[in-house]
Amino acid sequence: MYTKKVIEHFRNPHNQGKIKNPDGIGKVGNIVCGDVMWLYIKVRKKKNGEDIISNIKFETFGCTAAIATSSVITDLAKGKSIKEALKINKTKIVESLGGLPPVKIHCSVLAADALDEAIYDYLSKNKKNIPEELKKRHQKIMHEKKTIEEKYKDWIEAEEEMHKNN
Amino acid sequence: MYTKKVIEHFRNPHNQGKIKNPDGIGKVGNIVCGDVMWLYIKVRKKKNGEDIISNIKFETFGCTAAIATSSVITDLAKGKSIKEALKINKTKIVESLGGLPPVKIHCSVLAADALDEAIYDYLSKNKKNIPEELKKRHQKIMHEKKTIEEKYKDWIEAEEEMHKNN
Amino acid sequence: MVNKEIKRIYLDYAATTPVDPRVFRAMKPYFLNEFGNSASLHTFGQNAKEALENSREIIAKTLKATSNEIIFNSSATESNNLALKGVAFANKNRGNHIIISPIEHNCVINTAKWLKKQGFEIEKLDIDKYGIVNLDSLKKMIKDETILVSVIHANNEIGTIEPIGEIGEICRKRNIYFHTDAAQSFGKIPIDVKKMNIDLLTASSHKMYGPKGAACLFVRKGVKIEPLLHGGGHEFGLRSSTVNVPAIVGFAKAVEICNKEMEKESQKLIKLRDRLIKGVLNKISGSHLNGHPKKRLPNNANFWFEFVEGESIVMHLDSYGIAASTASACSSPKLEPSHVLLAIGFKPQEAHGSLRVSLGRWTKKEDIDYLIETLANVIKNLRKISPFKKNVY
Amino acid sequence: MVNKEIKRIYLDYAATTPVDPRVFRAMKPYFLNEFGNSASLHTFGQNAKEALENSREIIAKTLKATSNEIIFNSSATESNNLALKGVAFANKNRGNHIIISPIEHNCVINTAKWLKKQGFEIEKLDIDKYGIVNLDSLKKMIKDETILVSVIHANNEIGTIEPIGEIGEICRKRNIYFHTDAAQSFGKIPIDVKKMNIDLLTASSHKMYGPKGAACLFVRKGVKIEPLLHGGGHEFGLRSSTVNVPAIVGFAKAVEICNKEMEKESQKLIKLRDRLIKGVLNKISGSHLNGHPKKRLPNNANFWFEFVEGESIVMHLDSYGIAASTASACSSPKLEPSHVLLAIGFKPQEAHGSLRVSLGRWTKKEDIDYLIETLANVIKNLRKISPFKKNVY
Ligand SMILES: Cc1ncc(COP(=O)(O)O)c(C=O)c1O
Ligand SMILES: Cc1ncc(COP(=O)(O)O)c(C=O)c1O
Ligand code: FES
Ligand code: FES
Repeated sequence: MYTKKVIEHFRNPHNQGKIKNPDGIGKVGNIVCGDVMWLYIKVRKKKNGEDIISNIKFETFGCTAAIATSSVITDLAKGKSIKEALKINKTKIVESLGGLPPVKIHCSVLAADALDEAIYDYLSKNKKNIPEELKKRHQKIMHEKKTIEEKYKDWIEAEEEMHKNN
Repeated sequence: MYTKKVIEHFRNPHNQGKIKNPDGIGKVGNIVCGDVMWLYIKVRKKKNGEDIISNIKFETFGCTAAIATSSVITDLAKGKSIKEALKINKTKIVESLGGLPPVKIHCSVLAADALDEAIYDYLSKNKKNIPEELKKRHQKIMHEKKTIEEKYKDWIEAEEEMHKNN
Repeated sequence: MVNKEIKRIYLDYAATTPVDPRVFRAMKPYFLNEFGNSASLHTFGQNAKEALENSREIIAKTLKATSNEIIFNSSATESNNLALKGVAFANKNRGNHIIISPIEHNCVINTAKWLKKQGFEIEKLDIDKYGIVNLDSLKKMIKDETILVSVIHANNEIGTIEPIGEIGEICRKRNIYFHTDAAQSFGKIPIDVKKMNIDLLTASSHKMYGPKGAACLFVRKGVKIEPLLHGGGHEFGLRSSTVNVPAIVGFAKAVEICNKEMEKESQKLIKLRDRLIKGVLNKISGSHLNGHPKKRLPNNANFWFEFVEGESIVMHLDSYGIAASTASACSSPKLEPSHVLLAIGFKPQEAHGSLRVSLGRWTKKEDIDYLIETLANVIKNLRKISPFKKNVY
Repeated sequence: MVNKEIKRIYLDYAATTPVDPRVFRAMKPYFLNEFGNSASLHTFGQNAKEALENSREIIAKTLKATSNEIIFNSSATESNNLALKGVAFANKNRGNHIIISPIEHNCVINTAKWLKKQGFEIEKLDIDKYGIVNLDSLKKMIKDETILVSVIHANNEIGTIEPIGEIGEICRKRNIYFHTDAAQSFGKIPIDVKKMNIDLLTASSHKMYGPKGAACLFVRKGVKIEPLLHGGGHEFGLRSSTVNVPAIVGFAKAVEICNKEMEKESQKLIKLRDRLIKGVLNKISGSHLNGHPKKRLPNNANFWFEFVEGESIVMHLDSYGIAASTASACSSPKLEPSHVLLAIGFKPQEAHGSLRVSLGRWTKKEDIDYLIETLANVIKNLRKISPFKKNVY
């Protein structure tokens, strides 16, 4: 079912965890099966003025594929400029994992969405120019997110509560 | 499927063949599957005036059960008085064979019919009194026989032709 | 995928079982020497036929049925399809109302759905939080048009055992056919179709150490039913196809073994099962038992773990050599949470973290202890990655 | 029944075959070690899944199909039921007319009869005295409402091979689905679903040295078809039931062997078959060959003998250790003569005396010679008891 690469990432995921005071967070949920992925990024400006993703971490509640795609997208995005990072899509993710079962493609979409959202969060917080396409994607994702948030309301509330108390 | 007894009779049937100048012949056919059974009897009067079946032979075109029931009915009838012989029915035949598969019960009916017909033939040829019940059975059998004769017309004609020429 | 050297521990006996070596030995001659078609007249055929009828007798006796009430076929799915469709179509003139439980196996649920499309009315019984059918709801639901009630004997996911004797009695009194899917229970707990007033019963070979490819449907004499497969008229005209004698011989041998060993085996399994349940609930916070605490299959334990997803649990366990299963949405082909867990009142996210452990003939205490320990680690690690309140633990 | 000491000679390979020992060896691990449910996530399951998909690939390649066009199930009967019912119900909107040959296997004939009851129109093609379908009758019969044509590839009784390439071409041109039942031909003569324009094809394991309990239906991509068994959605949603992996592995192994050995084997069989036919026709007066003299399966010989009944022939042969079969009325469960023999113009009494001898992988020249000799005696003895003109011989 899963490739060796998927299993490797799943067993030893890269960049798992939280970033304190992140520059951007992407919180997305999968309306298909109900998994949840949170992506944290730190952004640093390079000498040439480019925004670089200097650190990235994930927290995922989901299947093998969801965890593996989370792990691999952090690898793919780390050190990339925002512009480059926005080019990471499901195809790239699936390729980097040596393939995914058809039924699991949506998990890779989720990872791509999470990265988009984290970048959107960073850009909007910092009042930066947001590419048209990203805006569109954001709207679509926000729409889907509502369904998921409804589903995990209790858990998310408890979590947010805890975050505050920390 | 078949009992040992059935197989024994089938492999080494008793009293197979024809009787020249028989006192009675029963020629019956099975409308169900299309087999044909001919039974020949010789009748001898005993000292006490009883009619005794002194010899009996069969010719059968049919399945294992048909051949085995033919064989066993000759055993059952041989040496019996006409009156006793008329009591031989399918139940007795089936019992003597240690049972028959349900689908093959009709083969034992055929054997019983053949004996009835042979006796009927003997009685009517000799202008003897025919029991009411035998008359009824004869009528029923004649009715069924037609269907069969139609089926094997060519063969029966050829056979009768040959009998004549012998 | 997994390191070849690792010891593999099978704890998914509810999905399928290995063939017992004694069963394999019983089957072998029917592949190679006595391979005849049981419909053939010759000795090869008659020997196969004899083996077939002996097998039928063994299974009939076990169920307290008579031989010509046992219809062999290829799978429990086929038995259930035959039971529902066969009875529905043959009894159309009597009515179109069919009652099932909401925790039937997919093959009953989906057959019922299909029948609905053909104009039948399907109604589902009420159940409690353990999955036990509410008998009052059954009594109320039965109406003049009701032709069939189908309730699973023991549920394949949560292991809950239904009061089928009571259900049978209610149905018999109202003169309605009662079918039970005993794929999970046959061979594990006693069944008596007479005492339990069962009219149709599904039993499966590969859930009880027999081979795949054999199952049967008990059809009480006199029950009106149509065949599903048309053809040569095998199995009393109710299931055409050259009869799979080797598999059926294996099925019967498996039944024989279960008859002999069931009592001892179930005592052993209940002990192990309870050790597992206690161990997990004690060692792993945020863990819960699904299904009835007492009225459950001797070999079934079903849990849910907060804040983690079942497929990942199963995949991690597998990397430690342990085979178990989950009913999480992610693991289902349609990415939907288990209808069984939803029916007993689970929220989708709760169903997401389910794990089924099913024990069997070769399960040892060490296996259970290894599982508990491994599972505790796996859950801990998955919670570390989970965005939800992992810090609680 | 038979003396245990007697050597038993199997000449009924068309009814079923023994499992080739190489096939048995290939299956064995999947009973005992790699017994997992192919739907399970863990290693046991994935190993079974891998074996399943490899098997699918082998069979697909052999037919010149692609893997996802092969639906595994339990029997040729099931494949044929699925093909006819599945296509009929899924294409109701396009029409209700189905064309079959009059010499289909009972499972096609009886499925068609059942469909007729459900409102479909069934029409039967013309055939000649050898059983070969008249292509003109096909062309004329096709109309706007026609949704399916089903013609057997090689007949199971008389062995005649149909021009399915031509039939396929005609159907493809008219845009009508074409199904062929290749239960007797697959593994014995080459099949190419692409070249032959076949849309659906039935193949069976236990007719080609594989185990009973496995078969497949090739369904060309894009063909609209409904499942017969509803449930967990196995086999691309077209055949629910835990997949019978051991049997399927055996099926695929059997196919592999046939692929390798078919050419040599069929040459051998044709020689033996022709030796048998010549021997019987020469030695036994009043004997006739049924089916086409040339266009016939390499392993099939079918005779009729005047004035004797087939079941008795078979039973006598059996007492000499020879296993063969007949299509006489007496041997059929319903005591009716074979519809195949009637369709090629036999009178019922002619059908009464039929004998099918089907050779196989382990048939030797000595067996054939022994059969001819024994048969001559058996026929002689039966004619002695027959009331018909026995004295002619
Ligand atoms: C041509 C043909 N089709 C279908 C079948 C049915 O096969 P099964 O009885 O294995 O389902 C057979 C075998 O009897 C056959 O010869
Ligand atoms: C209760 C129950 N019914 C039916 C089935 C279907 O069995 P199979 O897949 O062997 O047809 C299963 C097994 O999956 C089951 O557990
Ligand atoms: S997280 Fe649900 S399928 Fe991947
Ligand atoms: S003679 Fe036809 S069945 Fe016995």
